Amino acid sequence: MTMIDTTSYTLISEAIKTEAKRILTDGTVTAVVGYAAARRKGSVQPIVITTPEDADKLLFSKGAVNNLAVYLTKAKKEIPKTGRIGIVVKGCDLKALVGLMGESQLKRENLYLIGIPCSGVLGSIIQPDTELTEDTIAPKCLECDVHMPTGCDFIPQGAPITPELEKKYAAEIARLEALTPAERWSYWKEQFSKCIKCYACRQVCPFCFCEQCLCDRNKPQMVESTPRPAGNFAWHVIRAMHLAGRCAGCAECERVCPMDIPLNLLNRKMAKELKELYDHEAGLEINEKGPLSMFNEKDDQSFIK
Amino acid sequence: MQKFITEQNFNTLIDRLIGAGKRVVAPKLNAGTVLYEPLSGSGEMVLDQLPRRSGKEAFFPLCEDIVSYEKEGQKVKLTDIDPALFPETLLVAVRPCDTAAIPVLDAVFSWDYKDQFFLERRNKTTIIGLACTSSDDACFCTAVGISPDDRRGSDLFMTQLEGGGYLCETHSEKGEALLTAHAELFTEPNSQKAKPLAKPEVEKVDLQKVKAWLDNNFEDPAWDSIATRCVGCGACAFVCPACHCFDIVDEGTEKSGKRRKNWDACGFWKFTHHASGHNPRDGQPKRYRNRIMHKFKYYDDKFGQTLCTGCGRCIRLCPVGIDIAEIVGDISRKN
Amino acid sequence: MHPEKQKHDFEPKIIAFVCTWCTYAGADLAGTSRMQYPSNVRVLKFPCTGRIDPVFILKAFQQGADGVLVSGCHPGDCHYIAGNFHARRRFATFRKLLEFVGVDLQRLQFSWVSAAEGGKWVEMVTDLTERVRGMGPMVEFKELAMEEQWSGAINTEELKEAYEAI
Amino acid sequence: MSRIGVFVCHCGENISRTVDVERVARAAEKISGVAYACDYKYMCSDPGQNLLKKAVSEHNLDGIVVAACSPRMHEKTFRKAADAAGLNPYLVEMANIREHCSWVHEDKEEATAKATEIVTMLVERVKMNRKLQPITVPVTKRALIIGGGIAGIQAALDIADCGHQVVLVERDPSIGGHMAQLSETFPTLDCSQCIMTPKMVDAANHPNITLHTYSEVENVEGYIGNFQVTIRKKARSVDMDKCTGCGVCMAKCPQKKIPNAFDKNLGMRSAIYVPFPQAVPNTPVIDRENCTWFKSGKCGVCQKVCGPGAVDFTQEDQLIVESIGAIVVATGFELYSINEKPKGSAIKGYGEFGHGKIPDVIDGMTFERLASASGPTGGKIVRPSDGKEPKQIVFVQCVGSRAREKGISYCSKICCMYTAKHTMLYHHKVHDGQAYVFFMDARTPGKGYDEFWRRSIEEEQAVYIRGAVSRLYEKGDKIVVMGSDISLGIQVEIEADMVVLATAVQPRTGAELLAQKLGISYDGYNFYSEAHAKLRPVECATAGVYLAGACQGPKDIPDTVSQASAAAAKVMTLFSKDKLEREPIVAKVREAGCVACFYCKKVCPYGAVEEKEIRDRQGNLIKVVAYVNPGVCGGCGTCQATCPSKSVELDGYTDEQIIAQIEAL
Repeated sequence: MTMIDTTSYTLISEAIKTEAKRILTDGTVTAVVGYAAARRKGSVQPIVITTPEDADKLLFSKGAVNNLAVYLTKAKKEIPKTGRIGIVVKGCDLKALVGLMGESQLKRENLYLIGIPCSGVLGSIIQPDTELTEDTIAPKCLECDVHMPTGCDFIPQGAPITPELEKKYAAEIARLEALTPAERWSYWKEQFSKCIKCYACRQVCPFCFCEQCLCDRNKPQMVESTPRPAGNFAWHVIRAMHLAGRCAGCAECERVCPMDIPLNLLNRKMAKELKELYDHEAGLEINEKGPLSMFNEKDDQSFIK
Repeated sequence: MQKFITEQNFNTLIDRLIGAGKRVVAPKLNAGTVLYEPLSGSGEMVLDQLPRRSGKEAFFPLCEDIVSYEKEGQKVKLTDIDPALFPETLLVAVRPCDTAAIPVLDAVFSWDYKDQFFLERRNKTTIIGLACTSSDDACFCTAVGISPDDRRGSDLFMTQLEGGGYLCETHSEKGEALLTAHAELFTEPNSQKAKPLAKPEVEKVDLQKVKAWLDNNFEDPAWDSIATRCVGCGACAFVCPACHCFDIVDEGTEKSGKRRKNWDACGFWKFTHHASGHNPRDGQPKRYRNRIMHKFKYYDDKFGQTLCTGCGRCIRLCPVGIDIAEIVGDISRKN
Repeated sequence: MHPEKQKHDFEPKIIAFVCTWCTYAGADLAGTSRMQYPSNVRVLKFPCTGRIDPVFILKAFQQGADGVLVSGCHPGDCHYIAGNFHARRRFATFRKLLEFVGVDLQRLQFSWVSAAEGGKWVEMVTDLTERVRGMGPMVEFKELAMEEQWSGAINTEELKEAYEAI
Repeated sequence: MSRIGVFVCHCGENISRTVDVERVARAAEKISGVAYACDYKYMCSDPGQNLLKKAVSEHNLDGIVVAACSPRMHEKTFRKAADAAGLNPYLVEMANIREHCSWVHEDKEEATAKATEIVTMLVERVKMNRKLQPITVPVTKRALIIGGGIAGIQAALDIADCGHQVVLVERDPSIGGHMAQLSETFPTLDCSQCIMTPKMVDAANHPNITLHTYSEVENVEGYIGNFQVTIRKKARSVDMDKCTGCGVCMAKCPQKKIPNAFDKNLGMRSAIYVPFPQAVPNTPVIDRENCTWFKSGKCGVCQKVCGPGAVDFTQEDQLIVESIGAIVVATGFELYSINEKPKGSAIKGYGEFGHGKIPDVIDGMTFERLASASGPTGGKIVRPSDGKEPKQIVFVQCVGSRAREKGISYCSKICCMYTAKHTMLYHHKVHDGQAYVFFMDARTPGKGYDEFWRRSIEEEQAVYIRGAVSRLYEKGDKIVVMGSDISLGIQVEIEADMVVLATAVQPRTGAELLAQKLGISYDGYNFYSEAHAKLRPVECATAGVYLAGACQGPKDIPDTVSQASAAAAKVMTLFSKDKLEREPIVAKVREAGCVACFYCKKVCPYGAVEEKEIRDRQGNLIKVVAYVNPGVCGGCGTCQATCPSKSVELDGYTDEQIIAQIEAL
């Protein structure tokens, strides 16, 4: 079992504290969204600080799993959106921020980005004091191509240590693709039947920034809101469709699902298809138009008779 | 009444009950997740893990139909669901933190309005509790006055013994009836020692002090720092053994449809959203405050109990690491 | 002239989402030309394929459709300049998603049928109807619609009967 | 509860033959919310409509489903009837049980069942219909005509005569277009210049017409009734106000050896020039590419000799913005070139005709210039190579046209007639000459056309050979034309002095660029597309833009003039009211739900979506939302399908209506 070295996180934490203190003191930002320690050993929770004194609470660790970008979207009204806001971002989180900028939700000049040279964080529902290994690491980290974020305002010293590990999503997608439609149907039916419609997947998603989700509407009711198999199925299909071409791959939906539904598989599958169809990939460049808000006259239409 | 049952006989008992057409609900693996679900055989039981959701579903379903309608011409035909037809159920291997929540639910569903749906299902359910022998750092039953071998809510309570098998103890007529009906599977208790109980590493919280602070601090800046991070999902409420809010929704088409009772959660923005568009709880801090207030003050005001049994599910599953044990602990230390 | 009509055990429900300018007009042309095709199809008219939301396709299956046809103007013919180009990407993506969750794509047909292609409309509808007939009913969504969470399920025989009698 | 009326039409026997209409009506009665249902022989007849009107008031209907033919046929009829009965017309829907049911199915049981279901779907839909009011848009009563050929001039004169302002934009230094280049016109053989130039002068002198020659449309914004058009007035280098048109500058210009495109490069012109003597305006323009002053900074003769001091080397392109209510596009055509495959063209060249490298193989327009009395040869028909009079001349039809293998499948429509005319002109001028015509078939529909064509054979001695030309090659100073005569079934070889190719009519190069500016659609050849081939032949799908002349497809002069007048009539209809009423099938934004991701804006084909700020009374910004300009919105609904929160909704096709229809299945 490969252990992943996260000793650099201690120095990174120190650097975050110092930088947060500085930007809050000199008025560069009005608030910093970051991570702070929680009660359970090794556990971490998001925090919003507005005073230099609170900067000492900030840290980065293997438990810093959240994508904090969600706090800057319109769906999160609790954080004042006035002035410039500092935010601690891993590479995956940064991709989401970039996506939000492309969708006119955020402006770069209103953000102060503290990028993390990240070797990886823990997976879903894992005791927070567990060591980071190839078994406990979040599956998204195995596919990460932005361990070292770029274009940030501040990046602490430190080089991410990223051993070559087996990628899980690609293999799982390939496995499912090889099944018959009926087998895939029963796989997803079983998974979706667990869904309790707590909407944690939606609430943590940086791209679910709609103030009124289409699935919350009842006139007309586009999706059955009851957590029955039929409504669950429709919800997850529509969620995946709405995120197609937008999802930045932070896998928060999958991490937070209390019923362990492998939601990111759907998102990764869509990403794979959009890469194949339109050469689209979520990255660190701001694109005003996503793959589904533009077209090329020569787009593939082999499926249309 | 106290009796002993071997693991094998326990399995036989389960299989017999299933064979007799009873619905036996126990922790079971479903697509990788342990949940209380109906068994098709005793082999499916998973006894070493706390299920992801509590067993309250057995009498307070995630969603249930109340009435259905069908339009025919200009007439509407309504069909009520008759609670008398609900199935007899055994809820097996329920952890004390889940069973302890059952009297709490009983109280609220049989208060001024008697909820026929809940009560009928509840009456038809026999609950077999199981003592906890392990815990993790999210468990905090002892902090809120519940023990890993708490008998509250159980008709029959089982304790694992060192040498295998369970010590069974009846706590109601239902429990005794079950034991009597299958007496041949049980023997008299022996001198075997019980497995050591779980010991959650938490301090006991002075719930009176918590309530006292809540009584006076509806408006307090602390709520912001506690719950600004809340993203407004319903995970905490839906995995909680004691949360019992529901929503009535009508779903269907012009032709036919159903009125359903679905779980609801006070974390949702829609929970208090008025038809006018106004929302008195206009932010997550206010919504989360309601969760704490309801659990440690409002419910106490009404029923003299706390609406939290310390199962720790919401702590483990909160997407943003909100820790109710920490929050309540902090409050209890305030003046 | 017309072959003896065959009786089938299973008559699939086919829903067609079409744009008003090309395919709807093409279907009109099939009518004015008195072409014959299976009566299984129900047509929903949209201004443009660009208006067709993937949710509608899902909804159609949920409401009991055994096959869905989506048809609009040929590329370059769009009355609204580019609606069908947007639709093309949207559906190319959506069908991949449906395939991944286990919907057999044989039940979902996309086509370009112009106002002049009455014959093509007939061909599309006939092909899909016959293909879906061969596949049998789309049981997946129908079963899903009947399923309940175990806790809310009414699974005593008496209640089931009473319930289904309505 | 709704009170829907369902009216099932027999359509004589068209529907009732295969659909049991009475049963459909009885079934409709049973649908919840249906207050009245009946069947009737002809719903669209006056008594049928009266039945509907009566039912609206008697049964207090709040929605109507007419189960009859296609809505494309009679939706307007029944909506009008409902309107007359005081019911909002948008509460009427048609269930198509004729084209989509009775005509395509034979089994009465099946067809009746299907018709009933179609009616049910539409009943559920109509329950969700909302009352809609027509959208009114103010109209700027000023038309823009793009292109100053006969089409543009005709449209401009018609509109201007009606009392409205017209802005006429022409790319070349003079208006006149192709018609000014022609010698005589079929079928009357009257002189083209004689009938064209007065119109050009009329247009120039008309008080209501503003002429922008040597100008191009740079940008078009806005929508029907309210366009903002930016026009680039290219630097003429001559002050139009000062110039008297005396022509001294041209006479003195030392650069005189520039091939004149107007004369198909047969004649020469100076660097400061008017393309032809009758040009309107008669103001020269400096061809900066060939002018010595602009090339080397020396010369300046024209400036020195210009009495009024009109020559201005410092002139720059000027951008002017005009407010416009309607646009007529009349950009005309150009002829296909047989040269090596034209750049960017899908059309292959004609190697078998010499790829344009044989000097005495010319196209029809070159022949026109040779035959024109005001042309480079003064009307003498001579060979471009040596100036000799051709005694044997071969005309080849359908060069490019109707040649799918070359990339064009359409008929260019005018060639048969102009070739007949050419043979006559030739015969008139070269009495001892012989004209041969290779043709596939002669297409001569039109008043006096066939008579004209016959005259060319019967009286003017043209020899028509039915068959194709396989090869041309030079032999001495002759051109050998090899072809087949399929009537006689023999190979023919003619040693010709000159060959005239009737090359295909094509849209102007770059026609698609203008179309993109205007937001109008065009076909695979770049001809502009009309909204409906038969019923809306002069309108574009884009409201407020009309088509005239060969830019829409090959046309002769009478057709072009007719279409131009038709387009003018459409413009005048639009201008006859101060406000325009539009079908209210447009998208609207539900501001409460809009999160300003502007996906709608990104996909809108019309650019109808704008960003709108919502402010409180103190002026503080509350939120930014999308706003759909109802005047610009085309009503496709792509925005709604794209909007993640469904906060933009297309009236007439709302989610509620569609879902209700699906749920009725």
